[in-house]
Amino acid sequence: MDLSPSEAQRMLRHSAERFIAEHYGPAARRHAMQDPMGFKRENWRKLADLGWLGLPFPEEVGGFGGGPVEVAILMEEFGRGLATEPYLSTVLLAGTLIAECGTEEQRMGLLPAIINGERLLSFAHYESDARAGLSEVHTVAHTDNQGWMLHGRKMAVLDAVSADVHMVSARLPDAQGVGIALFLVPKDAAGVRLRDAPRLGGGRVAELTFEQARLPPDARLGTGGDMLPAIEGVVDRAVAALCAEAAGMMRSMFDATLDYTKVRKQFGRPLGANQVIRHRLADMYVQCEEARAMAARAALLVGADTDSTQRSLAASGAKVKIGRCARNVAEQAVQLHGAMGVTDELNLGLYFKRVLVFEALFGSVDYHLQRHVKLFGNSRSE
Amino acid sequence: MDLSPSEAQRMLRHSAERFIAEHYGPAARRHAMQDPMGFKRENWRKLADLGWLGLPFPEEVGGFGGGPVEVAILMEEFGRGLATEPYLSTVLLAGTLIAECGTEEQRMGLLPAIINGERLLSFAHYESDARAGLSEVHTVAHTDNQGWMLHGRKMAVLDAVSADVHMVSARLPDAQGVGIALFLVPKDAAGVRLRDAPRLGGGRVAELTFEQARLPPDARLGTGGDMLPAIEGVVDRAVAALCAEAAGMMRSMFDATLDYTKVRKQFGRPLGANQVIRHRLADMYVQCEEARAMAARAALLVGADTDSTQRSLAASGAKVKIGRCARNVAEQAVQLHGAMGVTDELNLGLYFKRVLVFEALFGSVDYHLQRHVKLFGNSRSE
Amino acid sequence: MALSCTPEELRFRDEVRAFIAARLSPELRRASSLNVSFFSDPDIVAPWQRALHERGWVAPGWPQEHGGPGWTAPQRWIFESECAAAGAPQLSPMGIKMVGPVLMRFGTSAQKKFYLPRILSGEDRWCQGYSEPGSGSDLASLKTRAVRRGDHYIVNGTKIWTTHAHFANRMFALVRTSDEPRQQDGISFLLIDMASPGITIRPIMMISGDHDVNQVFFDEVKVPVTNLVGEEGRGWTCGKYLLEFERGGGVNSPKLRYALEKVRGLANSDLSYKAISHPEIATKLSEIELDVQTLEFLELQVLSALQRGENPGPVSSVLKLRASEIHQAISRVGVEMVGQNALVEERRRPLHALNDTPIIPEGVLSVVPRHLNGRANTIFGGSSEIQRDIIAKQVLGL
Amino acid sequence: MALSCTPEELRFRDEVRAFIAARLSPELRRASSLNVSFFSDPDIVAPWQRALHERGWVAPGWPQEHGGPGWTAPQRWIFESECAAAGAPQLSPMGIKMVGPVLMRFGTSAQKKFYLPRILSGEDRWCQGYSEPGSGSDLASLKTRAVRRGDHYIVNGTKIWTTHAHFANRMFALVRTSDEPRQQDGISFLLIDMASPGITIRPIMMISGDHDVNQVFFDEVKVPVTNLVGEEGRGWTCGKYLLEFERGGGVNSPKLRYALEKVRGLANSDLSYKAISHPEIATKLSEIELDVQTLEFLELQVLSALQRGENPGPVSSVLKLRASEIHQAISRVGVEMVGQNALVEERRRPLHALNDTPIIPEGVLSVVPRHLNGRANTIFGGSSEIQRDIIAKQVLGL
Repeated sequence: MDLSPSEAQRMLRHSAERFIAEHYGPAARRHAMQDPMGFKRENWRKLADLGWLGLPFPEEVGGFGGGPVEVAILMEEFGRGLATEPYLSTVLLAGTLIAECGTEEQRMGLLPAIINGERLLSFAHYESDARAGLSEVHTVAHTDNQGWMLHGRKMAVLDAVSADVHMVSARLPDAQGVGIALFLVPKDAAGVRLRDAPRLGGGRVAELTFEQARLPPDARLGTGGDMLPAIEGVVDRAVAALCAEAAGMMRSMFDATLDYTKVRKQFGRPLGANQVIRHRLADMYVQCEEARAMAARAALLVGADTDSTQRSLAASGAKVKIGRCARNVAEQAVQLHGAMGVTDELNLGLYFKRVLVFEALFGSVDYHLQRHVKLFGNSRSE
Repeated sequence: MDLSPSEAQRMLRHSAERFIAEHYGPAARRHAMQDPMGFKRENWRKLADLGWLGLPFPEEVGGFGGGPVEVAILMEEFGRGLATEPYLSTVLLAGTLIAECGTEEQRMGLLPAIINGERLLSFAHYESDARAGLSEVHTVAHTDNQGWMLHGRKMAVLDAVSADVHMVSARLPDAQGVGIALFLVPKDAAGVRLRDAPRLGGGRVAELTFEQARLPPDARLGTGGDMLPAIEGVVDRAVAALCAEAAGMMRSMFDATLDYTKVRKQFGRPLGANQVIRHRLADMYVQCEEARAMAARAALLVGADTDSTQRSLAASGAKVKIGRCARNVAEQAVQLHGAMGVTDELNLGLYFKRVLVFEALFGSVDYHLQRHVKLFGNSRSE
Repeated sequence: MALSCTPEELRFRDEVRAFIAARLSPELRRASSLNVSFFSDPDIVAPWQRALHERGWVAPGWPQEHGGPGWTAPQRWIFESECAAAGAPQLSPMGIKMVGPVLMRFGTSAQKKFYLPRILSGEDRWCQGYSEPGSGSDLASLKTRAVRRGDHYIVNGTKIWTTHAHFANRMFALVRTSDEPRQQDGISFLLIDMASPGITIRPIMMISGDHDVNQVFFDEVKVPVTNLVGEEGRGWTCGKYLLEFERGGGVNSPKLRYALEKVRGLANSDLSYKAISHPEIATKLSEIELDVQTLEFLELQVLSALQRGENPGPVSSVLKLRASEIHQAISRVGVEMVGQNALVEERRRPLHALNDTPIIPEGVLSVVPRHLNGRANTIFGGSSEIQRDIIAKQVLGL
Repeated sequence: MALSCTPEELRFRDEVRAFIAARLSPELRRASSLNVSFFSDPDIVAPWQRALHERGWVAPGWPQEHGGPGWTAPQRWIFESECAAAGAPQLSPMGIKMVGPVLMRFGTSAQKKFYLPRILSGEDRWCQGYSEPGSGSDLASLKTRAVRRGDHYIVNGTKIWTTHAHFANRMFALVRTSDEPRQQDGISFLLIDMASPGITIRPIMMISGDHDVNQVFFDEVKVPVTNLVGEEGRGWTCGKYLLEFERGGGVNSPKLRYALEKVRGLANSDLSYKAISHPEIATKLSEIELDVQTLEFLELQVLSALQRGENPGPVSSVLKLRASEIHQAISRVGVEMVGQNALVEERRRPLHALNDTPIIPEGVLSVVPRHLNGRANTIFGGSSEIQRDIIAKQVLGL
């Protein structure tokens, strides 16, 4: 039992802090938001140069061999800086699924290109409400002699506009009992339609439609079998990573608010001289500390060698606890900034929106609370 | 549309205020709590003299012909004074059921005696968790040539120790489709066992056991038919009355706390000079006003000539809203009194306990919230 | 005490309903329901105000001598409720509920005669010049200065958070005409023509991307002395009167009920994947329903007191505090219901005039921007912190 | 970073478990689980303290030279967790965690030699004389006076909220020995024999009916000068040191987890009619579970920092604030679960020694009194308001 970070972990945090401070100032951020891809490609190359695109991948494919704890360190700093790069989509979702489930050919073909920053991927899975869970897939894939035909519609696909390849989940209606399969779909495959829009607070989001989209025989990820358990594992770890990102965003909002209340004067004295505001800041501070602790805990547990129930409990638990804390810190940060807080002139509004994004991704606080209730009950009756 | 009280309603409030001020000082209250009956019989006689024991009964039996609005006025003042008289049991529950469902003989035999203060009744209905609803009755009544035999166990019977007659709900296993019947059980009937205990914050509560208790043929209330709808109606109105009582308790706690924060000094100035405390008192004030409004609204609607859904929605809605407000006002009142707040030396602790009693009676906030959800959905899909 | 309508009240309600059915077009309803700003766009408001003006129903709270309809308090309530329930655009309060009552109370007869009819007709569109950078909650510290020169005041300074300054042709403003030991004593109440030379307007974008508020700069702006309302140096009195009228004069719950019904409609529709079927959503909607019912009842109590000629007491801060919190709760549950559709940020305006199909359904488009803008509910018009200060001081004597 | 135990830690845990299994009798567990006071009754504590004393495990935080076991921070955590999970009585902190560390830091070698072993053995039972009527949160304004007369101080005044004064044979007290411009400068730290003539104790009943705290009166009480700890007039330093030690020195989450498991057991039993089957109860328990997990992790982070010789920073107020709130949330959901059984008020004590059958089951008896007493969690030991003041000042620099 020792929760102090290792020397390598301290160094990673230090570099991430420095990188964010250098590349994610307010001006650079606004600039990145204007980019039709939602981020600046040169930043992505820098992430590759720093080795971070390979952070969670095994060393045999050129990765760094890090785990969720290292990912959390990076994500927390991404959150502080409101980075909009498709790290989640390319590395943590699609990339990790390739690393875990891909054939040797797929791993060797794609992972090095991901790690060196050449290839971007999206993860196209949801088709309706996240409350329905991860098994709710109606997109179908038919096979014939020439390969695969994909038919269906995916919503809320993050970073699809910049992706070279979409990883798409689908059902195989003819085969029995294989559940959900994953397909690697080149962006320019026939029958693929992309409708792109700005994402709340930065980045892009899209709807992807597949109308009898034609795919080669080797487009299917892996060598068969149901991908749902792998998807659930990757999404649990993605949730833990988003929790760390949210903890970083909270800290930035808190710091900005604390500074503001020390500087801004009303009735001849700083806002922070009001006891109501001091106490509210104290509560926000407590929630920031709580969020950081819960994110660290989730990172430790989703990476630990435990059963999937413990992993999912850790992820859902963190999403609930941090979701509540982030919501309150975001709302209070806006409130304490007064009228300035509801304008587009500060970065605060972007953080507020990103907290909404955090809540919406992979299921709301209430969804994860229900999931926690169910899993916790199961874990004890076993 | 006019929410101003009538002249008669103003006068009733005025007399109730005066009565409470005269008879429910702290010393009198402690004295009443020592009484093995949980209240002072002479107070009950005074309530009779003032005509209040007949308040909701029709004039034909000697009552005042008042409705839930008048009852709410009285109950609010009872709440302010933390009265422990069995008004709820005798008048609002058992008495009202007799008035509504009794035979002519039962009405004429019992209501005048209730109104003049001679007879006290308890209402023995619940057998388990209030969440199970009002239809959860397992006590059975068998009939033969000599009358009735009652068998079962009732919990949480308010004021049973002082009751001359218990009104007891039971099922008739042999008859088809009559649902729940009510019986008038004299306190000294054979086979009736009473286990009495102090009630939280004043008054008494008991467990009643019936072991083949023998009752005369005319012990059954009314002339047959399922009593459940009548019980539900009476309980909805009792809930509205308790809501008014809770609003009165809240106001007393608030007033005591406001006074305390003005007088009590810390760090050389009154507690109430702290902005955090001033704002908290502002919120408590708002909640007191909200509770009063919701109690008045419930009183108007449970007495209105609407369908049972609207009546139940009003009662459950008030229980939820006032339950939340009362809980917060009670907790903050204790908190703002500091160490004194958790001692038995103030009346505050009694109010705090009575708020717990309010919450526990006839189902918790969560129970009524679920009930509201269900009824509200039904009321709109109709 | 009675919560139900009298037969006359029911007849009046039917009259209002018939008027709305006849004059509120489906296009106007749709546009209004897609409005996400605090106030509606003038091009939505104008046709509705014309219809109301023809009927004499623009200003329910005004006395009949100035063009009000002469309604009872319950009638005003019924009118507001029916308009809100039908999704009618909200008229700008700045003429009708703010400067209008000030002019009636403090204006010269020439001012009343000139301005009041133009408020009713919609010919004048007003904005409010109160807040300044550094003088938000602490309004009395304002610095915009008006110096008397002959028959004019020369105004220099800046106002901020000026809603609809870019649509308005007139502003009522608090300006400093002298320096007194008590800051409030040097303030005057001026009416300013927005076409005057020397006025520039800087838009301030809201976090949703909406343009509602502005900063207004005054550079040697000439204002005729006849545009002074009340005495010089007594403008604080006018300003306070207006704030009281603003807070206590209106009712909030009809609008809240409309917002709640909209979000409940969403919960029952496929747009939210029938979110109502999830207990956490259903219970939240019930809790908000109860909060709205409570506010409705409190507001009706105020109306009953007013109708009986009684003073409802300092309740306006209570109503503002709760209304703003409930408003936020409604918009928040809306965001929860639309799930991942909340990821899409649509910044183009107005939403009713988009000429392509966004990737999320129209019924969902307004949910996130309304939530974002709604954060200002507890900030603008006296923040929740200020309201609690007022309750503690004025009601509780703390 | 690792959340799991090392093999040595697992071995230690098994050792602790074996000890508890051997020495903590079922009667003691039952009595302890029916305890509703802040501290356990001495007659429950004494046998358990004797068992721990034989093993040298009374004071996990003390250095070995004074009789501590010399454990690592994780070992202390494991020990606390296992004791709490087994429902062992809690030893009084007033000797072990409060006056003990003060004596180690500021006491003379005679004082250490005399008092410290008697704390470990349980021979001395201490109470704390800090608060006075009118000097609660504002401790420095205390008025109890000690005047030097020869080899003695003569003490006059009164202390209040003195937990277990009626069981204690000794008190450590802050008293005023002089009047200085800065109130703190005239305060001294005295050890007082509770058998001294002139001491009277007035019980103060808690709202649950429990007798935990008292008011203590001093009427010309003679205290030998040798009972002064540290220098005269420097008692504030000792007092502050003790408060810091009190807040930062302990871990709260093992006790909270025990309380949560108990209430979860209730939720799964017929005593609450299987309240866990109701979604509102199940979700509340999950939310509290997450709060406890968070606090556990924060406390483990502090232990890790201490273990590495780092200063964990001013985190004790955060831990106290959250622990007290979580404690109240646990006891509150317990009351909700027992429903109408909460109507019964059982004021007889101790609950484990009732000699008749109450009308509600034994498993429910302690629920309401524990909730009532638990309201003091956010008041005693520095109220939540004081903790937030401390965080704002010491952590945030406000």
